[in-house]
Amino acid sequence: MADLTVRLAGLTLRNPFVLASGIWGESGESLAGAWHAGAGAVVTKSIGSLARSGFPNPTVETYGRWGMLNAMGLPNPGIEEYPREIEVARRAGAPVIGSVFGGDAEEFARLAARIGSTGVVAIELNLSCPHAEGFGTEVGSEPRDVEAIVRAVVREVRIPVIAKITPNTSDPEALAAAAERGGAAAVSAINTVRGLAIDVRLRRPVLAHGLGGLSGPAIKPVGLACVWQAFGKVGIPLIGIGGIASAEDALEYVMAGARAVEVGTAVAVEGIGVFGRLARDLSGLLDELGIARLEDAVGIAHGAPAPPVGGASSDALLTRSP
Amino acid sequence: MADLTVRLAGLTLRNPFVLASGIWGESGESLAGAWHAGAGAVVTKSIGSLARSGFPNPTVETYGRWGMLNAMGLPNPGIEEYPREIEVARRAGAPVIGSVFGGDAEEFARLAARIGSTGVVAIELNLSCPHAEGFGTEVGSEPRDVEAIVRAVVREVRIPVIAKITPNTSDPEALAAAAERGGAAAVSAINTVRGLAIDVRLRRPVLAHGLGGLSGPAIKPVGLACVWQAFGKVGIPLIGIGGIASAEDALEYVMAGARAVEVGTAVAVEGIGVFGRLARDLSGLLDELGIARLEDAVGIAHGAPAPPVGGASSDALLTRSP
Amino acid sequence: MRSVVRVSQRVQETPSTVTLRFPFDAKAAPGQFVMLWIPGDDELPMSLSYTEGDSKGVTVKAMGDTSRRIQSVRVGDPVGIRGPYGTRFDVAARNILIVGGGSGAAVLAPAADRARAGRASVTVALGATTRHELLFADRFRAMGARVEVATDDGSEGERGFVTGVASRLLGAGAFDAVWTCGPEVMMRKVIDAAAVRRVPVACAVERHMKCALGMCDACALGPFHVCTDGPVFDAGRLVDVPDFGRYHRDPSGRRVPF
Amino acid sequence: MRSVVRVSQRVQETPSTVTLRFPFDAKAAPGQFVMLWIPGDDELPMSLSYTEGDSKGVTVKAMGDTSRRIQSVRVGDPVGIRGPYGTRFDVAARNILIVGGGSGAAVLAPAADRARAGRASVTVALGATTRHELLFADRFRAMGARVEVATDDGSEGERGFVTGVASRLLGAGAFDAVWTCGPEVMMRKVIDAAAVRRVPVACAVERHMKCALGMCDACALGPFHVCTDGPVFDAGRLVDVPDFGRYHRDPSGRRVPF
Ligand SMILES: Cc1cc2nc3c(=O)[nH]c(=O)nc-3n(C[C@H](O)[C@H](O)[C@H](O)COP(=O)(O)OP(=O)(O)OC[C@H]3O[C@@H](n4cnc5c(N)ncnc54)[C@H](O)[C@@H]3O)c2cc1C
Ligand SMILES: Cc1cc2nc3c(=O)[nH]c(=O)nc-3n(C[C@H](O)[C@H](O)[C@H](O)COP(=O)(O)OP(=O)(O)OC[C@H]3O[C@@H](n4cnc5c(N)ncnc54)[C@H](O)[C@@H]3O)c2cc1C
Ligand SMILES: Cc1cc2nc3c(=O)[nH]c(=O)nc-3n(C[C@H](O)[C@H](O)[C@H](O)COP(=O)(O)O)c2cc1C
Ligand SMILES: Cc1cc2nc3c(=O)[nH]c(=O)nc-3n(C[C@H](O)[C@H](O)[C@H](O)COP(=O)(O)O)c2cc1C
Ligand code: FES
Ligand code: FES
Repeated sequence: MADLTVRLAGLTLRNPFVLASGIWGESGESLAGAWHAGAGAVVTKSIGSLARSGFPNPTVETYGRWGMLNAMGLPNPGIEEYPREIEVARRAGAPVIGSVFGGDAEEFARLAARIGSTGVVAIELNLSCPHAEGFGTEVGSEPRDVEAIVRAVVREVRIPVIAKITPNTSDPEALAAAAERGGAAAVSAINTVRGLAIDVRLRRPVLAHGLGGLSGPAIKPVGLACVWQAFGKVGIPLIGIGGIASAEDALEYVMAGARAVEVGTAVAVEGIGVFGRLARDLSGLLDELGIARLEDAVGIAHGAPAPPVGGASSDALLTRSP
Repeated sequence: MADLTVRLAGLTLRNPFVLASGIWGESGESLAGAWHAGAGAVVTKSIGSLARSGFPNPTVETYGRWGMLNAMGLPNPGIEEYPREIEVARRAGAPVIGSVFGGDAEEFARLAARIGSTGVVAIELNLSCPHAEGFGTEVGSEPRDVEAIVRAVVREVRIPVIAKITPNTSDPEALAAAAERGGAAAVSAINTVRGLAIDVRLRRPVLAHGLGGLSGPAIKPVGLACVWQAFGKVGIPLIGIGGIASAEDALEYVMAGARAVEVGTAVAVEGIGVFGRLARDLSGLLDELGIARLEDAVGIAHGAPAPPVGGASSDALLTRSP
Repeated sequence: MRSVVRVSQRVQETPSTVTLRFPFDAKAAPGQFVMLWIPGDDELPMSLSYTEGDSKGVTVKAMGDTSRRIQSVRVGDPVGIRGPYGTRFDVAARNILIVGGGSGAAVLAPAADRARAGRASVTVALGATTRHELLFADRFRAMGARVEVATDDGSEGERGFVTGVASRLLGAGAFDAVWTCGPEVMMRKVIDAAAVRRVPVACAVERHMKCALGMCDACALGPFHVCTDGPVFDAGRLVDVPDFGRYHRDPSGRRVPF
Repeated sequence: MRSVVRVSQRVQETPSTVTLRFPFDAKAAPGQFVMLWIPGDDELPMSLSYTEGDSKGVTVKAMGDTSRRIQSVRVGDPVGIRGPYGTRFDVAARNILIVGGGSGAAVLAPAADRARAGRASVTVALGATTRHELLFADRFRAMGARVEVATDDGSEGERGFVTGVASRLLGAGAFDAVWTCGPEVMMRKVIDAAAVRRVPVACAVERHMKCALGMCDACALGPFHVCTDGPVFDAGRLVDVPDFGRYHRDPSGRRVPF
């Protein structure tokens, strides 16, 4: 049985499958449920300073099994209410990663300090939310903002800080590098891809907010590209996110350079049982591929020497040719 | 029968379905074939200064019917060989839009001047190719580059110039606005979305080039978002591209703000007959929705007044309630 | 996944309740709900009050602004719809007690329809503030169910809560199932009364919903998601959930006492 | 869409030709091809020389560097594969003349297999530079086909081109179909000879391929795409295509005379 243990940013996870932020993350009971179902760790919903109801419905649109568009609008009960949920999840034994979002570095730092005192094992910064100081662009689309926010947070807390970056950029490497300069312990990529759906019969956008974020299998190639581009450019570990629904998907991310992965939309498609299945399937897949430890596979798709083609390693195999 | 005629940038197209660049665009016979199959116009493959073989195979990866990843590497016979193909297509009666790509404004201008002399009805600038002067970023990811390139081209030619922008940006509006400032007659959006696929058994990227571009239904929401964001921010017409495989898809783009659309990957999935079918289906859909002319639908999803809910317009309908 | 349908019929059931019918050919079962989108307004979970055939229906009670606006939808108006979602009433029982309060009858009526179609015996304890608000009383009677009523003002049936009627009926009859929908405090009482007689109870629960896909956690209720694990729950799974009947969550996810 | 298979058998067919067999359970028909990916190297179109059952095969002739490297693939090595793609030989004919030059026999042999399995009569005109390069001569004989040979150096059969043999056979027999694969100049001659006797010809054509999906236009041949409209064409559709036998396109899309 292949070893799925993952070490990153000072944490040790029983497997690489982390519940992504915003999925089953509102209540402590749900976070605990994801843990019981087999997740390696759980990320909370992104929490802000004050309670927010989020955008009105419709907040989601689905595309078969391969994609989903959402504009929840970061609903959350606010940082003062939320520790109760973290406590419930922690008591169940789950390693909880606290996610926060803010409008500027100062707010991020304040939120991180508060959530950092609740027993979370790490903090993930949602640097890809559409509520910026600026003019409609995302907080996390400028490297200098990313660096400043991460730096301000790292100063406030003693636990690892994970910077979650956006794919809506021309240069994901620059965002990852900025996070590293700011002192992040890891980079997670990606958040959703900006998207829109229109109902032609109702002649209006489907989501009440208009623009939304695309998730699910449709964005797997996009997340893989971000991880691929950042790997080697930064020294800190990467967490892959986007469209993971199978063990192969996860292994693609690992081979591209991720040490762990987060799973979101697949929970809606398959149910929370997806965590147990992914861990079992990945273990089987690694056995099949002769990979003893998942960690041995991190980044191996980079500069991979050509697999044996007429090389020595296959000589041992039966050659039935005449 | 609804009127599908589209006027934009001084052109009049029999229908809004334009063959996208890079699909059936290497040979004049194929361009003619797309026209005969019912396309409203055809865009050539992006042509550069010199012949390029493109990247080695594998150059494509497919995801069921909903996505495709490619890294062709802009193969093209070079601007001196290509006019023969344009001539073949023109003789068949097709309105040909010439696509060019270059490394800087000067090269774009030179190529545009040359292709502009071959009888093309417009020029589309591929401002989203991965071969920049800079350091690996795309030529078209900086608004100031987009503006400079478009301006240089517009100075050289007398036909409409269409700027094709990338979705791999935090700010598509800024790119569209830059194209308008430069003097573009229209903006087309989007090119492919940066992506990657890894073969876990071979432990390497599938595409010989590594990174590729995602196309097909998976990116429809992304293209729609770009068109949606640019509409109203620029005064020039928009051409929607990305994942169009049905009349509803096309109408989504039109309602989001596009006056025409380009179709690429659907040709691989359905064959060239897709053009005739799309035009027929769109005509039927508009009839069903009571839209007399496609042009009446351009942008109507913006600030759409709420459809009649208990309003006067439905009073005429039979009310069977007691 | 999403359809746009035009409302084909609008029925004022009671002063505060309106049924909207529409062509919708998805397969549905009693207990299930749809997400109903009033364009330009909101999208809300609504139980299907008519689940059979191609003409489905929802029955909307005026609560806040949104439900009032839904009630003003007219015949011919387009509405968005996705679903049906969620669990269903298990209609294998032979002698069923239905306990409905307020708009609860909306989801119970199609369940009763199916039970009657399977020749089960159905008794309905129906509660409302006043006699004119008794929802689907005639529909239950027309399908051959026995109907016993409670009104807050005593204008019809017993004065008081429907839970009183339900307890009395449970004491008298030999029911093999209780189906209930209404305020959670009411349902808690029904569950307790049925527990004494070891009759299994299925309750239809409501929580704030956003995705209806078991993802966003808006509808979390203890370890469950009402959109996918419910809305119809075996009461045995609910009684140990501390929040049941005590807390729900507002749209921000904040726990709010009932 | 893409599989990774391990080569299970490697057969040196002639000094310049190697067959690779591998488990691949996709349904395939004679005439169709796969895109064969040698990891770290290239992906090339290759006709299936074995189309039946779960063990498929390709037969590769050493041309340039890539095909030489493909030949060096060993048993147990992993290769990527997608397909099969393209059109097939219509095996309804009863008396078939097969005309193969060079590696052309690779795609013709499985077609002959099917024809023989259907009890059709099969005559093969096989050409090569020299006798040791006659591909699948034994395979054709073993299936009960009549084989007539031409070699450039006269080391076996007639000295000269296979087209001579083909013309002679066409004059003598009453064929109802000709299937051919080889250099396009050769196929043009075969088509002309068959036209005189009004025998329909199916030719398997090669062009540079990239996507194999009918999209990138690399394989354009007149109004056709060899990857989807071909590789097997009814000759009647090809004769009027000016480029057939005269021009192909290099990987940049430049038209190059043969
Ligand atoms: C599974 C399910 C089935 C339902 N079936 C019916 C039915 O058949 N008939 C009926 O009249 N009502 C039904 N409801 C309730 C309905 O969805 C609304 O909650 C109700 O109409 C009040 O809406 P309002 O916004 O007008 O009220 P408000 O006064 O604005 O709010 C009253 C309550 O409605 C809640 N509410 C608002 N939006 C939502 C939402 N998206 N999801 C859930 N609750 C919300 C608020 O949180 C508040 O607690 C059902 C709810 C659920 C979860
Ligand atoms: C449908 C089809 C079926 C084929 N079946 C066979 C077969 O069964 N056996 C066999 O030996 N060969 C077959 N070929 C030819 C094969 O794909 C290669 O062209 C050949 O192996 C030469 O490869 P090379 O790169 O070593 O030669 P080079 O000397 O490098 O090139 C020789 C020729 O091969 C061409 N070539 C290189 N790459 C490709 C490519 N991606 N697509 C097409 N041609 C290419 C070059 O354009 C050049 O004209 C087939 C080709 C096609 C299109
Ligand atoms: C309904 C929903 C809510 C989300 N909420 C958050 C959030 O609060 N914070 C955050 O950082 N990401 C949020 N995300 C993004 C996910 O964490 C994840 O990055 C994205 O969905 C891609 O992963 P997936 O394809 O596995 O879903 C949300 C995604 C969805 C679908
Ligand atoms: C195989 C392939 C080749 C392409 N080549 C070009 C090109 O040369 N120039 C260009 O501007 N866009 C090119 N594109 C992008 C398409 O024109 C289009 O913008 C994109 O594929 C999205 O549309 P679709 O989803 O309909 O395919 C190419 C796309 C594909 C799939
Ligand atoms: S409504 Fe989103 S999980 Fe139930
Ligand atoms: S190989 Fe791309 S169209 Fe044929």
